[in-house]
Amino acid sequence: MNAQSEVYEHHGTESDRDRLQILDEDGNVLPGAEEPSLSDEELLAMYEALVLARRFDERAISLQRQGRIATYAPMTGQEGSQVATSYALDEDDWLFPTYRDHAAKHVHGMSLSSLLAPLRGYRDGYSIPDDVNVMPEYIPIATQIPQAMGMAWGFKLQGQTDHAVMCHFGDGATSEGDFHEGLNFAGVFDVPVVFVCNNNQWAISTPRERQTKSETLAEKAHAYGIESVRVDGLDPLAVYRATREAIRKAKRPGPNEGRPTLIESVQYRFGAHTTSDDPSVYRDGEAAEWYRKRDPVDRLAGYLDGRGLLTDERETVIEARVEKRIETAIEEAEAIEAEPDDIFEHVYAEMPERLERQRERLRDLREKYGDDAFSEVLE
Amino acid sequence: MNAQSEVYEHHGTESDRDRLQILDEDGNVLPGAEEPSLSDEELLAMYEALVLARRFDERAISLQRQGRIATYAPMTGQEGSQVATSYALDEDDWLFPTYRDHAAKHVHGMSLSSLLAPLRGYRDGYSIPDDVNVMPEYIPIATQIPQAMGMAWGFKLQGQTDHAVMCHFGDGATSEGDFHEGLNFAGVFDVPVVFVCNNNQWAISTPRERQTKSETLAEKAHAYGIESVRVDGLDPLAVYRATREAIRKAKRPGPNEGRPTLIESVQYRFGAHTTSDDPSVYRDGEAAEWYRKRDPVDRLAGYLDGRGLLTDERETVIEARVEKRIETAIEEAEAIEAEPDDIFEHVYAEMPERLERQRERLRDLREKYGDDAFSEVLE
Amino acid sequence: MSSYADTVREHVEAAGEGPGPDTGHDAVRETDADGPEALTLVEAVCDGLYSEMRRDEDVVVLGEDVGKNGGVFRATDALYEAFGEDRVIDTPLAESGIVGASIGLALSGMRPVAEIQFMGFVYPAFDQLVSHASRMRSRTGGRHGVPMVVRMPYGGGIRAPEHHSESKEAFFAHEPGLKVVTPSTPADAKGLLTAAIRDPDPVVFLEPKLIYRAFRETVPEQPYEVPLGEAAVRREGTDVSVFTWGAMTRPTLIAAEELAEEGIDCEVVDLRSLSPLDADTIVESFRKTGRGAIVHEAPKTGGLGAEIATTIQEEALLYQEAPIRRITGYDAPIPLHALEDYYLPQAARIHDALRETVEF
Amino acid sequence: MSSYADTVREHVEAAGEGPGPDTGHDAVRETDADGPEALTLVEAVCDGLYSEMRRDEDVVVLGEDVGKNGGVFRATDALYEAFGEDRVIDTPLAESGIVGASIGLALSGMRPVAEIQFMGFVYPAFDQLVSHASRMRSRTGGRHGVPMVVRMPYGGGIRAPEHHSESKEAFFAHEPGLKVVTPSTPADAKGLLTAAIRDPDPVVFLEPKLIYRAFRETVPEQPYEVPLGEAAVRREGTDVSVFTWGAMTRPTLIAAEELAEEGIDCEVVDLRSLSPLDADTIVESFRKTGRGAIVHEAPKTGGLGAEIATTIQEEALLYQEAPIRRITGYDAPIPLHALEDYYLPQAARIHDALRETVEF
Ligand SMILES: Cc1ncc(C[n+]2csc(CCOP(=O)(O)OP(=O)(O)O)c2C)c(N)n1
Ligand SMILES: Cc1ncc(C[n+]2csc(CCOP(=O)(O)OP(=O)(O)O)c2C)c(N)n1
Ligand SMILES: [Mg+2]
Ligand SMILES: [Mg+2]
Repeated sequence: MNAQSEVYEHHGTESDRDRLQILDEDGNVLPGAEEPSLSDEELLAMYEALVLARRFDERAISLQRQGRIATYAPMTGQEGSQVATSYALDEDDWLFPTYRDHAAKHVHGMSLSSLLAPLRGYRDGYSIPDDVNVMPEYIPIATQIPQAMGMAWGFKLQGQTDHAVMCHFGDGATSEGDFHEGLNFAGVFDVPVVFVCNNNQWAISTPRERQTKSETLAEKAHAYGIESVRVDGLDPLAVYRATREAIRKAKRPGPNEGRPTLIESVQYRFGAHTTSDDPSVYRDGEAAEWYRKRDPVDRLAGYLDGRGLLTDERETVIEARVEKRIETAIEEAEAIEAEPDDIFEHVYAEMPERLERQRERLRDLREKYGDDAFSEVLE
Repeated sequence: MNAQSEVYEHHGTESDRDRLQILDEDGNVLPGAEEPSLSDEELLAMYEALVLARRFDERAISLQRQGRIATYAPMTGQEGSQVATSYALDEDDWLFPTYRDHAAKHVHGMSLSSLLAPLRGYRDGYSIPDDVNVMPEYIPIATQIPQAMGMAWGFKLQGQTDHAVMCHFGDGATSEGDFHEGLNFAGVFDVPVVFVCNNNQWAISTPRERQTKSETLAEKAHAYGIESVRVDGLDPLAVYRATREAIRKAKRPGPNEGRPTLIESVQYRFGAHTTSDDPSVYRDGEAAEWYRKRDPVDRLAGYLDGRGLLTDERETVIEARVEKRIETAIEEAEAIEAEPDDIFEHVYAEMPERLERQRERLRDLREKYGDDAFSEVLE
Repeated sequence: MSSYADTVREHVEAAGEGPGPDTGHDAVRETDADGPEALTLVEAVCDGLYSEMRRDEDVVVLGEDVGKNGGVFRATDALYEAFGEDRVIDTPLAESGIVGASIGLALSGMRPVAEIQFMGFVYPAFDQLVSHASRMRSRTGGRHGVPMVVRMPYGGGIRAPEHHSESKEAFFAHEPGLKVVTPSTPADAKGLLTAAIRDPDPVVFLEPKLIYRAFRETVPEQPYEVPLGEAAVRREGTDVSVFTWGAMTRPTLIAAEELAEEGIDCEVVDLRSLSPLDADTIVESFRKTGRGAIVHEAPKTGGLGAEIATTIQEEALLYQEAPIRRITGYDAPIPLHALEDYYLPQAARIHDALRETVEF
Repeated sequence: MSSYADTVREHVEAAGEGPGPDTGHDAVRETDADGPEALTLVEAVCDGLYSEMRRDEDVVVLGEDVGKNGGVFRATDALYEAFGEDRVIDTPLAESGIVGASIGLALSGMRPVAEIQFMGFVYPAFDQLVSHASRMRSRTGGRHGVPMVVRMPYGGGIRAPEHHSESKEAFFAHEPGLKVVTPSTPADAKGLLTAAIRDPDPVVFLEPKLIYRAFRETVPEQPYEVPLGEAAVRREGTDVSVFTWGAMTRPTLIAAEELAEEGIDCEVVDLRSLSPLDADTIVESFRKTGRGAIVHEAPKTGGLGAEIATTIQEEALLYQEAPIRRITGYDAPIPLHALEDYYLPQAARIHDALRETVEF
């Protein structure tokens, strides 16, 4: 199988396949398409979140190049879907993100600096504030799926109808057993969960076609007796509509409706898998072209422009505000200091004696040899 | 969810759903149905294998009651499908059975006594003869699926077009991650494997409806871009036809055909899950009724009778021969003797020193204390 | 010799008032209205589940065949009838799903008790256990604990089919963030299970199925905790300390009695908690006797016996008068049942090794 | 001190003639036509794969991103170009599928070398490894071995994200039927990998990614085996024996040099094979020095350090002059990277513990 040629073909076919779309590639509302009911303020806020996401991504990549953060997974091209899905959540809903869902996390309440903290090696960014319903990012692929399902199931069993759970994962994740087991449970127990498959066409170097022979990822839902929808993931309005509907159904299903939904949000990974990855080794840039013409930021801008909402002045204000927020976040993240005792904290609710003694030992060693002795493990 | 009421309903719906059938409940060929091309001898041999399976099952259950074998998983009601699927194999094809596929193993070459050996606690029954292409039975559910797929893939990669691989598993197995990963690989790499899902409607006490919300198990194949067929698993001729076709396709796929197939063989577990199980705790007998009326042994008998092949005399000969073979098999199995050194054999191709010393130690202890000292671990 | 019943009584007293006598659980325990009654280990597990489910409605039981069927060993017998299908839940056949779902249930505020039908079938869920349940608290900086219990029958000796007799407790004990316990008596079964369910952290609860029905013992009807992390000295002695757990406790005690007749006085310590280990009790016992042995079913290499022996030599080398012997399963898969008695430690083997240790 | 290069040379000689010089592998190693050349550890892995694939066409490589991309660490760099998509196979993202398929490939007569992208992601495949690959030979009474290698980078120190720095070799070493090896030098990487691929049994091949590119060493171009099951004495000494493996070998050797200046003479044994353990070399070294320590990255409790210490006290208690110390990861998940240097053993910690051991 030749990955490149297939991908090359595949934006052609992708574009033809049935998927929910509201905006055309320039941001005009497609004939017959119905816009979601969002106020001007909401639309502008969503746009600002998109701009923030794009700038954050650019900045994070450059921070990584400077050695100020570790390996980073960019989201350019995918931020439209991230922002829109999180906008569609109610505050009480829970979000299970992956390592790539920076914007989704931020929109649902995580501070920008907390996104950077783990990239600087601190778990502060995983220590979600009490009033934010966002789980730490999941790195082992697909493992969040049964957990998100389980949390949603728990809310249902407890009669807490005010919580739905949204679970993100990639196209690659659909090949893992945990995807299968999680979706199957969701169907059997009819739980209020929304699965969002961010199909960016690549799992590192593995193209979507090599992940599975099924035509779409959405249709996999059928095997679990749950509903699915395929949406243009570069169209923030379409994503918002699809997600909002799934969230509604999860919490207040109609007569013959099931609670869970699988959303396949069809996107493209514009850039590298992570800052350690070099996509030129395994793909050429052609497929990206098609998608780049449908850039979610530009498209929403076009839409707002068409509605007369996006003046130059407003753009300038947004850019400045975004710049400032990112700057502050970096400062905050860079101010975090290492606390070696943290290694031993929270392993258990109560620290076992053996661990206490290990902590003592490390304290003694630091006293005796100084922190410099720990500054670098030899390569 | 009320398991009983659902199962009660479900033979009604089951019967309506589309599944390949050749014989009606009395063994008459259905109008328009095409019989597979099997000679009289082949049909009679198949029938004898069915009778053997039925008697073996009865006998094994009684041996277990007498404490002569350990826990046994009966196959009554399912032997029609087992015998027919194995009949459809070519000798060079490989079989991956479960703990319930006694008849399938036997028809593909395993001696009857080797079926009993593991039940008496000896791995002799797992030590498949060199000229028999049957893997030892798989107990951890669904784990054989990626392995069978991998073996088939290996044959394809090596250009060995004379081997297909048949992999058995139950309805319960479709919920495991390994089912998903194995079928997905089969689709992506287009390997010569035939998956046979023996849907006997129960996974111990769990009814098929609680396993998954998909309407049929066959349709799960869609998620992997592979073909599937649903067949009346109590109709040996229909099963034979479906399997034979899948085996053909695996080894010699036509222009637009994929190699792998998922066969859902719709059956019913007439008896207990195993001899340790008491189904009356979790199901009533009503659903079984519908299926018992379609008993595969009676049905094939009816068919042969209709073709004038089954005289009383022949029935008597068959019964006597079957009886004798089972008797001999029991004698053989009961003649196997314990060889404690076996514990240490074949852990590795070459025995590590540490293991050699452990073997010495056990020999010493046996010498010192006699085998009686090992006769029973205390309860 | 410290009376076992005494220990239990202490714990019951320490626990204070339970939720009062219960009349609705006749199917689980045929209650003698006046007080406690003798249960087998598996009945005590069921009783423990029952009393915690009654006390705390966040406790749910889930797994394969745990509902209507009451579990393949009847460990959840009659719970379905008592608490209904929303609290005693038959799941699809998928262990990673079961444990992953349990993590999610715990995150939502419940206290799931998952059953894995046999230890040999826990591996599909290994990732969820060791990569997630174990570290949810530390990765979230303390916000999210995962108060869940994963119960599973383990060990050999019941003439079970392949993959049904595994004893791989060491896998779990090597994972920081998990607790691992196993009872050797009915009363401990209930008390440890109660403590496990109430514990804020994930607990792997191993049930020695060989002794599921081996003997009965008085098990208080009131809920009570046997604290996690505390070993029990089952027999006091002065010549050699034997450390064991689960089903191996009984043959060890038998060997100890045999040796007593030869004038060798064994101390038998039932660890109960395999993680965290009760190093204090272990080392204290060893300091007294200066000789030690470990009995476990698991393969020798990399088994917990190694951890115990190493801890002892770290803490009490100067007391050590003989090598610490390991009487364990061999470094081979546990064989099909015709040979399992040769594989598992039993009294003769234990006896022999202990004598050697004392005579060293 | 036995020269490491000598050892390699011996093995090469013992292996006899290889398949002759190769000219087509320039992308994997820019061959100096006249002889061997210096490779990093990860290049040596790639070279080992290359030379075995060339020698034996049954060898196939499969995993996530091993093909076109050449592996996320480039361990399979250029193999796709050299051998084509049927022998260097990009799989779907599914570890149980990868290992389960590999078992099947081995059963069909091939010699699969599967890559798991990081050790932290092997757990979905744990069942296929410990319940199947490990026991296929014994359950089939010897008919079916599973000659396969499962490679995976392991260990910390490279500032990787969560779940990318695990060191859980003890899980695999506790499973009878599996072999577990890890190299600490480029030449060993190629030789052990070659032996692993040729071995008739399944081998878990752990690659210490911290030293993937840490240094170069002459690696013969001819295929050669470093036999499984044999430890290497990296530094001879008389005062204390230190047992270690993988990336921890280097800080241990550094600590040993530092201690030499204080007049303490350390023997450093690189185990290379973690299962089966080379108990003879371990015990022999210990008998000579009477003092010992183990250095590993994995959490202390239940780590392989315990097995080594216990084996020593079983075989050589009478030589033991001090407790055997374990310098290891703590009983906590390895932290995110800002703190990992505090978690992993490094020279100062090793130094400190060894001095204590000698002064005991
Ligand atoms: C279980 C597991 N296996 C392998 C990896 C290594 N890995 C990290 S990201 C990735 C690709 C994921 O692809 P996809 O699910 O499509 O998500 P994307 O990165 O494209 O957003 C892989 C293989 C992992 N993190 N977890
Ligand atoms: C991984 C795993 N989990 C649990 C079990 C215990 N178990 C044995 S048979 C069985 C039910 C299997 O049902 P199904 O797949 O429908 O096959 P059937 O027994 O009906 O033929 C279960 C749960 C097992 N053997 N393996
Ligand atoms: Mg992707
Ligand atoms: Mg079934």
